[in-house]
Amino acid sequence: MSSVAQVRTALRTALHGVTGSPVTSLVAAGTIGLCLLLVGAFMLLVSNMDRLLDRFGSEIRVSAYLSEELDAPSQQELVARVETAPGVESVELVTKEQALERFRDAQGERAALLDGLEENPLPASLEIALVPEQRNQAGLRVLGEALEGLPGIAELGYGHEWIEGYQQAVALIRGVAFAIGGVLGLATLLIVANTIRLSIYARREEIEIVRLVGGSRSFMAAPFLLEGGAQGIVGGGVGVLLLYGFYWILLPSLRGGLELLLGYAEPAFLGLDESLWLVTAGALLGVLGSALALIQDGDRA
Amino acid sequence: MSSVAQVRTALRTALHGVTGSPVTSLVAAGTIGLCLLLVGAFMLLVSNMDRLLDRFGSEIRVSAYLSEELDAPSQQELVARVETAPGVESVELVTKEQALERFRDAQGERAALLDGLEENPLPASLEIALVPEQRNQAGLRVLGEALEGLPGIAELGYGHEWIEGYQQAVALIRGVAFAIGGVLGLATLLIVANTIRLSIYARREEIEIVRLVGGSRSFMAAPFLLEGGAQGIVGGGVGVLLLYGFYWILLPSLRGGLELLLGYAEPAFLGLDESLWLVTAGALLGVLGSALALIQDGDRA
Amino acid sequence: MSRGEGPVVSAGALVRLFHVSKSYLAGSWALRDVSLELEKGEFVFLTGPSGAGKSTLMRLIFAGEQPSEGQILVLGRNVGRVGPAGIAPLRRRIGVVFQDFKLLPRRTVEENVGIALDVVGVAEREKRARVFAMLKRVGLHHRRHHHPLSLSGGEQQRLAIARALINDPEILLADEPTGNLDPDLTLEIMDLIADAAARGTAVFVATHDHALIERYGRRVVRLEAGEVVHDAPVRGPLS
Amino acid sequence: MSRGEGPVVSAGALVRLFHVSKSYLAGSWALRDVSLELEKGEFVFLTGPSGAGKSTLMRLIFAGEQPSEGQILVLGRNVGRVGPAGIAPLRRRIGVVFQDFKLLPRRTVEENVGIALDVVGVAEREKRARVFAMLKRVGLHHRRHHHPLSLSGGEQQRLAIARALINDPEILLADEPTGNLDPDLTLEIMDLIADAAARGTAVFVATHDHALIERYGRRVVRLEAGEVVHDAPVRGPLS
Ligand SMILES: Nc1ncnc2c1ncn2[C@@H]1O[C@H](COP(=O)(O)OP(=O)(O)OP(=O)(O)O)[C@@H](O)[C@H]1O
Ligand SMILES: Nc1ncnc2c1ncn2[C@@H]1O[C@H](COP(=O)(O)OP(=O)(O)OP(=O)(O)O)[C@@H](O)[C@H]1O
Ligand SMILES: [Mg+2]
Ligand SMILES: [Mg+2]
Repeated sequence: MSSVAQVRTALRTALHGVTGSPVTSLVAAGTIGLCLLLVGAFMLLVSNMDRLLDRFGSEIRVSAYLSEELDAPSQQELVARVETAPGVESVELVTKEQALERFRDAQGERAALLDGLEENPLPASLEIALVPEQRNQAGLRVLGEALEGLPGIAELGYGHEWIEGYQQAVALIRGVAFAIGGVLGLATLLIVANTIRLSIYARREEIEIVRLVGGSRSFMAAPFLLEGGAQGIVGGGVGVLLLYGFYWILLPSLRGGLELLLGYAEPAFLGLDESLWLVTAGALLGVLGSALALIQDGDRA
Repeated sequence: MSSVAQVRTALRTALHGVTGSPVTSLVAAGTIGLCLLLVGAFMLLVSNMDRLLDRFGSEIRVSAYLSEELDAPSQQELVARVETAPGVESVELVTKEQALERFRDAQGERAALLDGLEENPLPASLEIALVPEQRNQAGLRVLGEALEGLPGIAELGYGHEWIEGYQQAVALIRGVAFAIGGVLGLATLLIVANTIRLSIYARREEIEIVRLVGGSRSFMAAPFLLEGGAQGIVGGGVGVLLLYGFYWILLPSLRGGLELLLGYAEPAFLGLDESLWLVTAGALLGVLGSALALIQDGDRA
Repeated sequence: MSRGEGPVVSAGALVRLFHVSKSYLAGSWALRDVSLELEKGEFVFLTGPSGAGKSTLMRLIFAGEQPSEGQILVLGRNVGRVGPAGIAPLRRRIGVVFQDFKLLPRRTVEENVGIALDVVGVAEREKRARVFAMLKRVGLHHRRHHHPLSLSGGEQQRLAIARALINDPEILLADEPTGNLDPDLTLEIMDLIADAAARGTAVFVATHDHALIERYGRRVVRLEAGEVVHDAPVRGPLS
Repeated sequence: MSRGEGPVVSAGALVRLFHVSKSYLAGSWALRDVSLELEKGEFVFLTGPSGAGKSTLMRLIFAGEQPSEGQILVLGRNVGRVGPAGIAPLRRRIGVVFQDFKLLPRRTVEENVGIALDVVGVAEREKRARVFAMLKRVGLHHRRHHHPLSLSGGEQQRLAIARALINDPEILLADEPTGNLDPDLTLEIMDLIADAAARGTAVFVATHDHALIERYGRRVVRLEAGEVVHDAPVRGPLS
C-alpha cells in the first residue's frame, strides 16, 4: 500500500470520525480549548508580571558620591568614563543642589526641618542604572570593581537591601509561577488525555471491527492521531481566541487599576509566537492524548 | 413503585455503572478532581493574598500631632479618649524624642544631616490604627470627625496616598482574582460537563435499551445523577488531597521566600469549611454535569 | 380488511392500526396503508421478504417510531398522542424481542432479565425468583451470572426472549425470535410463546421460517414492500 | 478423524485444526479435541445446537480467540505463534460474516464494504467499482449512501456478506449468514457463497437450516457440546 494512499485513507477516516461523531469531536476540541485558555491566561499573567518586574528593576541604581573638590568639567568627564563601564545602562549626574532638592521633596511635610541647615551637606553623585541582566549582586560587584580605581569617586551607595528584595521578589514570583504552571500543565495534560480517552472509548466497538477485518495497528491508529491533532489545533485556536476576547473585555478596568496603583499601565497580550506556541501545544496534546489512550485501551481491543 | 425501592434500584444501577465501566467512571472522577485542584489552588492563592493584604493594611495608621503645650498626663488622658473613638483598633503615643529618633533612623546614612539642628522641631503624636473594616477613606473620615473636637490635637496626618494605594491594590488584586476565578470556574464547569457528557455518550446504547424496555425518564436518569454525584465527591476529595500534597511539598520554599521578602510568612492551607466546600462543589458539578448531558443527549435517545 | 370505513372498536382488540403508512426517506414507503387488529390471546405470524416492513410495523406498535400517516391504538391509547411521558408506561405492558436482541452488555444475564421488572418496581425477592424461573425455562439459569457478550448467538436470543416474557406482557412482539436457534430449541421457544398467547397475550411473531408457520397454523399476515398482501385468519374474526 | 496421529500436511489444506480445545471458563469446554481440515475450494456446513461451539470454532480460525489446547494452522501459519502483528495480514485473507454482523454504525453501506479493501490498500477508483458491483449482487446498491442502522435486519446481513466477499478471500467463514433472510434471498446468497467456493475459496458455513444443508448436499460437520459428533464428506477426502 503506497504511503500516499495510506495517508489519504487515514485522512478520510479521520474526517469520518469527526463528521460521524461530531459530539465527541467537538467536546474533545472544546475541552482542549478550555484547558489552553487556562494555560494561556496564566502565561499572560506571568509575562505581564515579568514586564512589571523588569520596570521595577530598571529603577535599581547605584549612587557614586563624588568628592567635594571635583569641578563641573571633571564631573562630565567622569560621567563619560562610567558610561563605558561593564553592565552600565545609563549614567545621570546629580549635583549638590539637585540632591538637596530631592531630599527636601522626599521629606514632604517635614521639609521645614531642613530650613535650619547652614550649608548643603549633601554631595553630588552619579546615578548609575544597570542593564537588565546585571541587576543583581554579581552585577553590582562587577560594577563596584570597575569604579574602584576611578579618581573623584568618594563612596559607592549600593542600595543593597532594595536589590536584595527585588531579587527575592523575582525569585519568589517566578517560583510560584513555576509551581502553579507545573500543576496547571500537568492537569491540562491529564484532562486532555482523559477526554480523548473517553472519546476513543466511545468508539471502541469501531476499533474492534476495523481490527477484525484485518486493519493493522497503524491503520487503526492513524485516523485517531490525525483527529486528535486536528482537535488540538482547533482547540488551541479557540483557546487563544477566547483568551483574546477575555483580555479585551477586561483590559479597560485592568489598565485603570494598574495606572492608579503603579503609575504605569501597559498590559500586553501574548505575542504571535506565544499564540502559535499555544496552538502547537494543543496539536501535540491532541496527538499525545490519542496515542496514550490508544496504547492503554488498544490492548484490550 | 415505592420510593425506597426506586432509590435502591437507582443506587444499584449506579453501582453497576461504576463497576461496569470503571474506565469511564475513573476518568470522569479524575477530571473533576483535577479541575477542583486548579480551583482549589486558586482559592488558596487568593486567600493567602487576602491575609497578606490584611497584614499590610494593619499598618495603615493615622497620626494625630499633639500641641506643644500638652503635658504628659494630658497626653495619656487623650490616648484613653481616642481609644474609644469609632473604628479605632489601637492607639500608640509617640513622644517628641521618639519621633526624632524614628526620623533619624529613617534617614540611614544621611542621619548626620540632623546633627546641625539646635532643637527638636518634631511634635509628639498619637499613632492610631483602624479596625480592618475601617481601613478606607470612609473610615478615615469618620475618625477625623470624631477627633475634630478633641482639645490638644493640633493636626491630623492621614497618609492619604498610602491608604489610597492600599485600597487600589486590594481592588485590583480582588478584581483580577475575580476575573481569573470566573474564567477558571466557567472552564471547570464546561470541562466537567463535557467529560460527563462523553461518559454518558459512551453508554447511550444502554440508555436507549432501558428506555425501550419501558424505563421512565427518571428511572433512566437517576443512576446517572447519582453516579455523577459520587464521581464529583470522589473527584473533589482527590482534588483537595492533591492540593494538600502540593502545598506541603512547596511550603518550605514558599515560606523561605515570603520571609525574606516580606519579613512575614504564615501561609495557611484552606480551612475545613473551604475544603468541604470544594468537595460539595465537586458533587454539584457531577450532578449538574450529568443532568446537562442527559438533557442534551437524552432527546435523541 | 376492515369492517367499514371508520375505526370500529372491537372489545378485545389490543392493537389497532388504521391506514398506517411510514416513510423514513422521502419518496419511499417502509409501510403503506396498513390496517389491522390484534386481539387478546391472538397469535399472528408476520412474514414477508427482507425489507418488507415487518420490524417497522413492530416499532410503530411499541412507539419506537411514529407513523407518517394513520392512527395506531395500543392498549386503548393512541400512540401518536401519548407524548414522551406516556410511552414508558405503555412499553411496560409490551414485551419485545428485538431482531438484534438489544441486551445490556455490561449487566449480567440475570440483570438483563431483571431490568424489565425493575422498571415496574417489583420487589427484589420476588424479582429474583421470577427471573430464575424464567431463565430456567429458556435454559440459561446456569449462565445467570455471566455477561451477554460471553453467550453464543442462540443463547443471546433466548435471553432476549426471557426478558420479553418475564413481565407477562399484554402484547408480545417477537422479531425473528428463532433465527439463531436450532430446530429443537425453536419448537421449545415457540411453545413458550404459544403458552403466553394461551394466557391472553396478543402475540406478533415476525419470521421467515415457513416450516414454523405451517406447524403452528395460525393467522398469517404477509407484507411485501410495505403493503399487506395476505392476511389469512385461522382463528379470530378479521377479514 | 485424522489420517494418523501426527499432523499430516495435505497440499490444499487451508485450515487445519489439530486436537483443538477451547475453554472460556475453567471447568467447561466450548470446544473439545476438535481436529479437522478445510481444503481449497471446499464448502462445509457446520451445524449443531445452540451453544455447541460453532462460532467459537470460527473465532479460533480468524484468531479472534486463542485455543486452550492444540494447534491451528491457517494459510500455512500457526495462529498461536503469529503474534499481534501477524494477525492483521492473516485476517485480510479471510472473509468473515459475523453472527451479529459487526457493521460500522457511523459509516455508510458503501464504506462498510470498502473498509475491507482499504485495509489492503486498493486504490480509490478500483475500490468504488468493486464495491458497487458487490452491493449490486446482494441487492443493496440503491442503499449505498445510507447507514447500517437504517437497514432492515436482512439488509444488514447482506451487507455483512458483501464485506466478507469483496476481497476474494481464500477462506470464508459465514456464521449463520441467512438467519434473517427469506427463503428466496437465502438461495441467492448461498449461490453467491457457492460461487466463491467454485473459484477456490474454502468455505465454512454455520447454519441451523436443515433444508439448506439438504439442498446443497455438501460435507457437514456437526458439533455437540464442543465435540465433533459427525463429519460426513460429500466431496473431498477427509475421514
Ligand atoms: N431508520 C431507517 N431509516 C431509513 N430507512 C429505514 C429505517 N429503518 C428501516 N428502513 C427501511 O425500511 C424498509 C423496511 O425495513 P424493516 O426493518 O421494517 O424490514 P423487515 O421487514 O424487518 O426486513 P428484515 O426481514 O430484513 O428484517 C427497509 O427497506 C429498510 O431499509
Ligand atoms: N467469551 C465467552 N466467555 C465465556 N463463555 C463463552 C464465550 N463465548 C462463548 N462462550 C460459551 O461457549 C459455548 C459455545 O459458544 P458458541 O458461540 O461457539 O456457540 P454456537 O455453536 O455458535 O451457538 P449458537 O448457535 O447459539 O450461536 C457457549 O456455551 C457459550 O456460552
Ligand atoms: Mg426486520
Ligand atoms: Mg454462534
